[in-house]
Amino acid sequence: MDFQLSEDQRDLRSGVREFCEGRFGRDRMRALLDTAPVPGMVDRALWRELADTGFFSLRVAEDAGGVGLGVAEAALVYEEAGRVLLPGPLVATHLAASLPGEPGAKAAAGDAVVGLIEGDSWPLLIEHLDALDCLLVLTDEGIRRVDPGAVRGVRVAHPVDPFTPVTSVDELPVGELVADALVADQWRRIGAVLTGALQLGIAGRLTELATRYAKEREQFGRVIGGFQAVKHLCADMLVRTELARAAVYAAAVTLDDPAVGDPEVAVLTAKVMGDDAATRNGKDATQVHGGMGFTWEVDVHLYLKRAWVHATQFGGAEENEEALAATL
Amino acid sequence: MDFQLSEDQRDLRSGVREFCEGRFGRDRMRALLDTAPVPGMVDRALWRELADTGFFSLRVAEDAGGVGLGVAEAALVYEEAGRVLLPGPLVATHLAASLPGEPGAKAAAGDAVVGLIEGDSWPLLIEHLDALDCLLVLTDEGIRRVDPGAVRGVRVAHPVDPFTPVTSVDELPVGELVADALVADQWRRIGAVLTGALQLGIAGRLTELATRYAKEREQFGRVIGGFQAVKHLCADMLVRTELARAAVYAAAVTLDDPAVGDPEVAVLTAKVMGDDAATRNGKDATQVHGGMGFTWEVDVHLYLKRAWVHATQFGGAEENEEALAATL
Amino acid sequence: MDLRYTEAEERFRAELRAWLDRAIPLLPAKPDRNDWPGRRAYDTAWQRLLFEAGYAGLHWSVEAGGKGATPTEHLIFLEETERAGAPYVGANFVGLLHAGPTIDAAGTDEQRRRYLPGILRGDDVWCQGFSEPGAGSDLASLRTRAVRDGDDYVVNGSKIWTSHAEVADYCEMLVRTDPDAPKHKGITWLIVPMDTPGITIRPLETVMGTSEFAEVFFDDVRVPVANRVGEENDGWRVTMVTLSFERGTAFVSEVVACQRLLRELAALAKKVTRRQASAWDDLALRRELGHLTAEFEALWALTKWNVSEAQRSGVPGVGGSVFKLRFSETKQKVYDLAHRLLGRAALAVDDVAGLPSGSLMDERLSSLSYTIAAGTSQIQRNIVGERILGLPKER
Amino acid sequence: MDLRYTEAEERFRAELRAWLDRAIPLLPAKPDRNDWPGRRAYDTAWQRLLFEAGYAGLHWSVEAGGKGATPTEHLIFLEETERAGAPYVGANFVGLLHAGPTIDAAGTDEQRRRYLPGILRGDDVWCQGFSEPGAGSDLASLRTRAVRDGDDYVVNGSKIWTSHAEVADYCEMLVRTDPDAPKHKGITWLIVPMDTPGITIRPLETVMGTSEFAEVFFDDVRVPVANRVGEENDGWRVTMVTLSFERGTAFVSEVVACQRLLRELAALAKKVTRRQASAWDDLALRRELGHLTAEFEALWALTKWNVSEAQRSGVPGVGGSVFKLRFSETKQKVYDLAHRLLGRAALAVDDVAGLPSGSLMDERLSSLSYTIAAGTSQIQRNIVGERILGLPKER
Repeated sequence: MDFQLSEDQRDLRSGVREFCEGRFGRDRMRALLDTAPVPGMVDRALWRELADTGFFSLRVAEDAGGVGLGVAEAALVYEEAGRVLLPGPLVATHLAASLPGEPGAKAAAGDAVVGLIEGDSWPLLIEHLDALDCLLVLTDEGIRRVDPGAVRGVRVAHPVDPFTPVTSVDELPVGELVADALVADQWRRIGAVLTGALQLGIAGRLTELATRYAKEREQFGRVIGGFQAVKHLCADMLVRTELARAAVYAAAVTLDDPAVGDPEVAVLTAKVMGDDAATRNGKDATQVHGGMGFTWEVDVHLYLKRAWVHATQFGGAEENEEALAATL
Repeated sequence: MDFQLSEDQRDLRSGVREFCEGRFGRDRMRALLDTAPVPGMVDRALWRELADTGFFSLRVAEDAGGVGLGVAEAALVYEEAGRVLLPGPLVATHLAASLPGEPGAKAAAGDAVVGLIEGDSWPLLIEHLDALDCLLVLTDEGIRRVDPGAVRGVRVAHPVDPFTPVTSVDELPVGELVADALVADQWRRIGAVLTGALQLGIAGRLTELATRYAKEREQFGRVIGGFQAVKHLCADMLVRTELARAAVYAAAVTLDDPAVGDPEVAVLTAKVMGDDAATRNGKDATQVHGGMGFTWEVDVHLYLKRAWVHATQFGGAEENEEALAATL
Repeated sequence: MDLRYTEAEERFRAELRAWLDRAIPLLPAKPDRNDWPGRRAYDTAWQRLLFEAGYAGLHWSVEAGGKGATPTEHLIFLEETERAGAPYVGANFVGLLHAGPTIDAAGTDEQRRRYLPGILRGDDVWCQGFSEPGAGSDLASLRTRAVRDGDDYVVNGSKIWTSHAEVADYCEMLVRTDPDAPKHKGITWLIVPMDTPGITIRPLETVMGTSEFAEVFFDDVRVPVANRVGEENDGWRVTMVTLSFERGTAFVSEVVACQRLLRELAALAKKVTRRQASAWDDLALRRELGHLTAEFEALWALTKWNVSEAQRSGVPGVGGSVFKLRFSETKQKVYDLAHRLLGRAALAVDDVAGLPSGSLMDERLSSLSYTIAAGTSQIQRNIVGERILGLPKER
Repeated sequence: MDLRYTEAEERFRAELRAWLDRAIPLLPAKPDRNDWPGRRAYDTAWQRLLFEAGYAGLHWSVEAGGKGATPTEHLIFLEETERAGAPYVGANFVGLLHAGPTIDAAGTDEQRRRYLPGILRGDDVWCQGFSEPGAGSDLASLRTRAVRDGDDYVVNGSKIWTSHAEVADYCEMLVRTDPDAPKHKGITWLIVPMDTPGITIRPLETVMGTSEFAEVFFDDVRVPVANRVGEENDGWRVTMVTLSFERGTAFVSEVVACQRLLRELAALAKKVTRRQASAWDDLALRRELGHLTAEFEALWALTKWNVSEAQRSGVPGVGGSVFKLRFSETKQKVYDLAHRLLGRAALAVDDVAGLPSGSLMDERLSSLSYTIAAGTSQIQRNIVGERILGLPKER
């Protein structure tokens, strides 16, 4: 057993971090938000750059043109995406890249932006619909492919996360079946872990933002991070992040090698702990920032709002906890 | 509206406090526990003193030999009883004093120690059975009177609260009906409020104990109450106590004058907030005391254990919260 | 302990209700949230109605033009206006609750004559210039300077979290007049007309995307010495007097509103289906709603306790921080529950699928500020620990 | 990242399991909890069995007589012994986990020869004299004095929270040898034979009514200078070296035990009827159990993370406080849930009505100490905030 990053994994992580910070630094993130919003909030140029870096083809076999890595490596990559708040249906497109034929190939190459939705969710809200080339629907019998252009709905004027536009839909076209129920279940698991990885990245970044502010901001003649009330908020944020990290990485490794644990328990745990860390850290980071945390110009709220969005994807806390209890 | 203690009520409170601290100070409390335990943990001499002070006859009409006061005054008295950890079935005997005829008169006079139990509770555990002269059972049809001597059960060797011995009983004798369902419901309400008052007294005393220790104990060259982590625990204890106080007093006043509110909501609130304040303060007071809080010689654990016992009487938090939701 | 209202109080309530029944239907449509002139007009029109009906400055002294009502009458007023759906105090907040009482308590006769009637009639809107970017929790460390120059003070610096700055006539302001004195000793309280040259207002966008607040910059702004309230360098004490004017009624409307919200959430839970079952079948959710019901019932009782204490003693007790601490954290829990109840609808700050996600998510975002604004929960715990329990101050 | 055990690790586990299958049934009956000589005999007999089977001092260096096992092997050992229901380290704790490693790291050859074999064989029991009534969280403020007198130190003072004091052969002890030096600089580490004249032991009763701990009083106790480990006044550093010996395995048994407990509580919930329904029908309870399942699954993953880190680097990471903080608070939540599940049965620390209230309520009481013992949660948060996040130290 050696549950630490391998040298390759460390290199992968630092490469992706460099890429993310370089290509989607704070200025570009803010510009996309404030000055140059694009349809469905998916920047096509950036999307292709992500594809070139292997975001979507990471787990596609090398002989099929992919990178040939596992869920563990994907989790490391998606953690970095969470850290810089990369927008768009990243997990859905990553999953779609494993589809056979053209749909998979286009997703892998960044030529298609792919959305994903649980068919029986209510209310039916589809993220990034205006940017989608393809919409996949998870159902009991498998995965159905729907033409996003045929989906009728009402675009929500004020999405809670400004980077995640949503469209309210009454009913979905039936679409055609492109994968069976086994694949759908596998997607649900990988999707939950990668979304947990996004939450991990958010949780970690929020810890950094709060800690940095606590070291800079002075009140009563000293930096506020010297007061236990603030210091302990930051400490709790770090603890949540490290727990989520262990849970997400363990689940990813377990999906790659199911013999090392119970994949179901591991996946549910990764999502529960990731959601918990990201959303609570968002609350605490806001509190550490005081009044500034309530302003649009400080990034904390953007992370918190994204965390709220991810918390509804691939199973919310309540249903995941119930599913975990059922394993006892 | 004047929701503050009247002069008479302030006098009553200070009189009862003086009595309690004089007759059941820490030494006598510890002696009863460690050196001179008595059957069922009810000290008969003390019981009669309590009766003489009006603990049981407080709400009995003056022309029936009682003090003729209301639930509001009873709540003030029981808060003081909670502060000094007075043991025994205080609430049950107080309720029994309102029964007509000899049973009521004996309870009021302190000649009878009366127990009370919800007939359908499970597991069936009776407090102080060895000390009881009379056991009353709350049922759907009313209140039944049972001969404690006829109750067969197993005395629990290690009750969680050393002042509250319990006997595990499989089945109760049927007994005779002594009051109807309306009276039973009124007893449940008054019992909940007076038990809430005991919890309020416990919560307040725990706040004092923790605050006092925080002012005395030094670590790292200063008293620990100067550290925010400790100071804020104490502050939360005070806040819980004051919320519980408002809730318990308001419920008591509402039972005396049902026109001023919704008695059901007020009573459930008093018990929920009292239980919450006493049990959480017990936990926090233990934490403030550090290692000493884990020792038998510091009183904190005795208060916490009593709070745990009261939290199971006249409705636990979960059922009371469900009942409150049903009022929405 | 008596929770029964006196006959006079009941009469006051009955008359108020009767008036509200007549007045509310006459209100114009609510202005859009970002229409500041519209909001000013709406709020001051309501104040004018109150003035004409004899309810303006209910809790102000008679000498100041108010009604000298008791704290209990003030509580009844706030409770009934909230239940009736009357407008909030809104743009009149600073004038009625802060600036007016301060001028009454510490101003000159001339200042009282000049400023108080406009507040009561709804003619003048005030804003507050206390907090600064560098002085939040530590308000007394404020650095906006005022230097005496003849009959004027010359003010330089900036203020933050100023509501209604764009539409205000006056600003009540704390400035530093003696930078060498201990921080609480060199502060002065000034009245600054908002049309004075040198004032710049920059809206401050919140996490909700709204501009509830502004930053206000002062660049060589000349303020007559006659606009000083109280003595020079005595502004901290002047401010503290006003803060103690609150008499336990600060959160009356909000507690009443939260109690209504809990009923609405219960109704919503009965309507919403989650995973093939009514959300109301979820015992955990019901218990949580039940617990919150207890919390607000207790907070309502505590409100009456604090109001009665203020009524007896004439000054409020130390209960303000106790109340604020618990109330703000509990109100956050309500919106956290609402958020979870909405499920995926929480992705929208607009109503979707017949669910009230618009208002609930907007308030959910707003709720992040409850434990921060007007003294963070951390500061409140310090106050409770130090001022009530007597624990040593932070070093 | 690899969670798969190597072939060597799997072989180690298989051999251990086979041995445990044979050894466990041979164990005598567990002694009564207050029978200290019986407990010593039971615990040391188990240590002797381990010694004979080659498992004693698994994580000790080979030079010290141990097996030089990797942290992963140590994890496997702790996991398997817990699953098999083997005795805890008990009376051997201080010797195996603290005193032994300290002597190995900082002692003389003579000290190693003299003291280490007895620990490994289960011949000698050690206790710990670190904490004092006035020095808890602030351990370095300890005041028990040792004054040099010829070839002896003369020790005066008292220690608290000493487990197994009544039956220990030796005490590892921190004493102050230079009262004028800064507090961390005047401390010395001593080996004190417990039969030295002048030592008095007073049991310290806990909230559970048990005597897990004792106070130990030292009255002119003469300790040979030869019993000093490390240099005079260098005892703080000596102790810190030992504390870093833990390699991420400190809570392995407890995490495994908590995971089993959750399954037991689920089984209990399926059995218990509350208000006409199975407790298992209570969605709130199920969700809480589910959340705790996630917590312990994550804590188990974090254990493997920390162990792997220690295995790679040879020293443990800073994760100890992170783990301890979350683990102790989460384990408290488990017993809080158990307490609620028991309902009125929680009035008994004995089994009633077929419910396991005896052990659950005993642990419930014990759980109060989790967030206090071995560094309060408040101190752990300071450590995480200061040492990991780099926030400024308390002034």
